[in-house]
Parts: sequence; structure tokens; C-alpha cells
Amino acid sequence: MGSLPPDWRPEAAAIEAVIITASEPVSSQLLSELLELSVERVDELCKVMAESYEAEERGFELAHVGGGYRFQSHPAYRGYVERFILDDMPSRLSPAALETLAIIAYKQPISRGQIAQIRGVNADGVVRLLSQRGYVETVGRDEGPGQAILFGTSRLFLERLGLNTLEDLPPLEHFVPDVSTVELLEQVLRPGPEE
Amino acid sequence: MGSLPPDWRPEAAAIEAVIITASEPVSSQLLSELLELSVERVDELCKVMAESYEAEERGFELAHVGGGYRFQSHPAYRGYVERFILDDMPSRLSPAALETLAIIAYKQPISRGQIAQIRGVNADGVVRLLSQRGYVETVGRDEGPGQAILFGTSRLFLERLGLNTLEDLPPLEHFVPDVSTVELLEQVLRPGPEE
Amino acid sequence: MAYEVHLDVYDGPFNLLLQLISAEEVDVYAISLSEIVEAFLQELRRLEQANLELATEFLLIAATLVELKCRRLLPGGDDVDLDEDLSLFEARDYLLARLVECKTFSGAAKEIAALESLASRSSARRAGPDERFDGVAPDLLEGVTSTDIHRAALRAFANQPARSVSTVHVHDDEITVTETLDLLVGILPDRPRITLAQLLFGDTSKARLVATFLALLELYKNEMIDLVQTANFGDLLILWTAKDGKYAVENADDYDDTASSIL
Repeated sequence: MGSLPPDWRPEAAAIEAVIITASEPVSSQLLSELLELSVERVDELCKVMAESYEAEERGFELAHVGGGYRFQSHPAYRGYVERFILDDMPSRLSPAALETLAIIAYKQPISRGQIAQIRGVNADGVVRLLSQRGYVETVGRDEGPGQAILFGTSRLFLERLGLNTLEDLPPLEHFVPDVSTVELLEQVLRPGPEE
Repeated sequence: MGSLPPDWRPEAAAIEAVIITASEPVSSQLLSELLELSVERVDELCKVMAESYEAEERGFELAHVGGGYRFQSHPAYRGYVERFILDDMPSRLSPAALETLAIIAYKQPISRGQIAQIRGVNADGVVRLLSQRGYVETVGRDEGPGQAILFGTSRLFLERLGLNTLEDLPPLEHFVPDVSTVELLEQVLRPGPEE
Repeated sequence: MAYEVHLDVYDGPFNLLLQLISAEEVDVYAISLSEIVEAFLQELRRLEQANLELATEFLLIAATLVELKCRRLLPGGDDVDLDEDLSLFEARDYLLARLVECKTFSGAAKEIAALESLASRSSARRAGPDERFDGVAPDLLEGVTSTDIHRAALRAFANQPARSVSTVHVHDDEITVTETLDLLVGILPDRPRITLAQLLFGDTSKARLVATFLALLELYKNEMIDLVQTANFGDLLILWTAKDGKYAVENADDYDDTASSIL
């Protein structure tokens, strides 16, 4: 492991394990709590690890950004990564992804579980895509048991749609499920502007 | 870099750069296109890289799951990662759900009716749960009368089981009760000896 | 299975009892089924948690015992005709195949649980491209308008699957056919062409479906509407064909029962 002293391995590996799973930079503070090490020790470990990856000419690097550590691709391989993103990423939202985005837009804050219930299928992958693209973000946690992560739409979502606020979305109140069914029928059957 | 031959480095590093950026497993096919290498070469590189991470006792590993390669935390550091990931952890599946999942995994594509026939009870609720969880998805319609919806397992199912393809599942024959059990059952069920 | 029975004539594992009976080492006449069942129920009560597997296996073996005993107790066992005997064999073969299949898949299920538990010790990297690549990926919302979002929401909520959690105990909507007829007769003259999906609009509760369907049939019978379906499993198109648009709901056949009570 390059320039890393051998007895540093378990601690360094624990840091690697945590950071590899993280989607956001992990602060020294959090790492120090998880590993029960001092913040200084964490920073020292991370610094030496970052140097060793560099010395080993790896395709990834340990970057200190946004108040924390994260793995990211090495700038030397940017070309491959760009091609990968272009090749692999869809250029438009699938109907399923658009529906999921719409559900989040109208029902926020909403958990993955609630989205799955409305869609009838697991929507984790789509939610991840939408939040990676910055259209959707976490807005809190459910207070109930399980404390599910709650999602909402982002500033970027409004910008891209040319909306000022969420209230500018066409209203949906006709479809609130709690309305008694007879009322629902009557409302729905009223000739709408689009027909 | 452990057991990796030095001149493999640029290719191995390009793979590392791509996979560290991906949010889903990356197939050998895609890697081979991006790097202009044969699929066999990509698989060889990945195999040796995975072995070298293991030899270096890293906190992450390169796993071959769900039809591609991905980075994941090493099981040895589960404790740290667990404390870190506050994600919605899926709850355990009931024995009934697991059994239905097994039937779908080994008998796909399969309809609800066929599942019910094997399980002896209606399976609609369980199938709905499994598809909400994303383990199971519709893969088509039966051509016969009724055109029943056919279900199969998803890529998420493979990922959650740490398998690369369905072929990695142990063959169903492994679970057929042994001869003595079958004989016993048969004896029990046989009409009494010529009375 | 570890469950044991303790009888005057036999003491030991329950499934072995069957083996002995079929080998004629224990006489099935001497076995008291009620005694076995009673003992088993006590055993179940003693167990702190319900053991479904144990119970299932017990039921199966007990059912087989009952059948064996019946067969030997009933007169005429010697001269059953060949067909009957054959069908009995077939039934047994079928039962055996089912039993083996069930055992096989329950073994496979355990393996799947084991694999999942092993794999769950690792967590996947799901981070995706960082902000340095923001400009690379195409904007997925290119050309998407708020109307598209609105339409997608309507689609999503209309296709929402029926909820699995029943709320019947909270508030049971009594939907009557008569009431639905009333509603339809009020609506249809203004909407002479409407599909069943539009008419239901996402409310696919069984009660609503049944009531609407029966009401439509009633209207059809009275030649007030025409029903058109252009494709197999296609949406049903409802055409209002009545001249005067008047329909005496009281004429409806005895639909006093609510749709929900039909279910």
C-alpha cells in the first residue's frame, strides 16, 4: 500500500470503507466519531492515503472538497469518464422517471417508500438518478419509525422548468385520493380545458 | 499496486476512474468499448485488480455483481459503514416472500397463477411486495389465453444477492430433498400394500 | 422434523410413525388421531413463537394419516375398481410431486436469504459523477414543461395500484348500483362518448368497479348505451344512445344489494 506504514492499514481501510459508500464528502469530524480517532489522526491518515493513491498512479483520488473527503476519478482519466457519462447516461427522462419526478414535485416531502406505493414498483434507481442530476434533493427525515429520508424538488428543477415557485405548477387538487369517490367522479367528469 | 504488473497500470487506472464514477455496476462490454480493449482483457484486468485490493487489505473491493463491476465496502468493515449509512435499510423478507422469490428466480418467466399453483396459496400480495421492493419485475405476457403477466427477477435482485448473473445461483437440484426423504414421502403416500 | 408423539403404541418422531405404519409395524387402527392432534396443539401452545413450518408439516402428515386410516377402515378396500385405484395413484403422485417441489423451493429460499445476508455486509458505491462533470451529462429536463410534469402526475396517480392496506374498517364506502345508475344517467348524456377508464378515473376499488359495471349492463340492457371495445383488453368505450335521455332508475332490477356486499 505505497507509502502507508503497514500498521496503519486497519484504520486506513475503515476510512476507505466508509468513504467508498458515501455519496457526499465525509467530514473529518464524522470519520473521527465513527472510527474513534482524533480529528488530527483522521486528517493525517487521509493525507498519507491520498499521497499513496497518487504514487500508485490510481484512476481515483482521495479529494478534500466541500468540507470532507471523497473518492473521485483522477483528472488524468477525465476523457474516459466523460465518454462513460455520455455513453451510459440517458439523454432524456424515461416516462417512468418523469412520473417519479412529477410525484415528488406534487407530493413533497415524500419518502422512497411512498413513491414506490404510488408507482407500484421500487423507484430507488430513478430517485437516485434524479438526485444525482440535482432535480431532486433530500429535504429532511420522516418523524415516524424508520425515519425515512424525505425528498423534494430543487431550485434547479424550478429553474429548468422556468417556474418561480412550486405554486406555478398546474394544480392537482382534483386528484387528492381522500376526496370521496362520488365527488371525485363528478369533478373528473366536468369538462376540462384540455378536452 | 500489489500483484498488478506495472505496465497494466494505465488500463487498470482507466477502469478504476470509470467505476468510481458509476452509480450502477458497469458491464465488461461498456468498459471494453470505452477503453478499446477486448472484453476478455477487461475481465482479466478486473479480476487481477480485485485480487490486488484483497491482498492489500483495502476497505473496498471490486465486486462483479448484477452484470457488471462496482466498488463496494469490504464486508470486514461492515460495522463502520453500518453506523455511517442511515439509509432506508430494507426490512427482511418473510419466509413466504423468500419462497415466492425463489420460485420466481428459478422458474422465470412465470405468472401469478403458476406461482400460486406451486405455493398452494394465492401469491398476489407477495408478488406485489416483491415488485415494490424492486426484486421482481414484469418481463412480458403469456402468449396463451388470458395473456397473464409474467414475472422475472431484476438486476437489483442480483445485486442484493451479490450475484453477477442468474447462472451464479446454485442449481435447483441442490435443494431437491435427498432420496431417503423422497422415499419416505412416497411410502407414506402409497396406498397400503395390496389389501 | 423434530416433533415427537407419545402414544401407547408408539413413541418417537411423528414422521417416522408414518413410515412404520406403511411398513405395517404399527397398526393404524391402534392410532388415535384425536390424541395426536390434541398433543400437537398443546405442543404448539408451548412453543413461544408460532412455527409455521412445523405446523405445515404436521398438517400434511396428519392429513395423510387420516386418509390412510379412512382407507383401511372403510369396507370394500379390496375390490376397488382399477380406474379408481389408478386415479388414487395419480393423486398420490401429484401430491408427492407437490411435496417435493415445496421442499425444494423452501431450501432454495433459505439459500437466497443466506446469499442476501452475506451480500448485505458490503455496501455499494452509488455516488455517481461529481459536480466536475455537471456540464458533460445532457440536461434531462431539456424541453420538459410544467404541463408535461402535470400530465405525468395525472398518469402516475391514475395508474396508482389499489392499496394493499384495507381501510374498510375505518370507513366502508357503500356504493350501490342504484346510486351509480343515478350518477351515470346524470353524466352520460353530456358525455356521449366516454371510456370506462375515464368514468372510473383511477378509482379501481372493487366496489366501484362492480357497481359501475352492473350499472352499465343495466343501461345496456335497456338500450340506453352501446358498448364498444376495439381491442382485446382494450378500454371499453361507452356511447350514450338513448333518445330522450330519461331513465327511470326505479325500473332497475333488484339491485338493492350494495356492490360491496356482492363481493
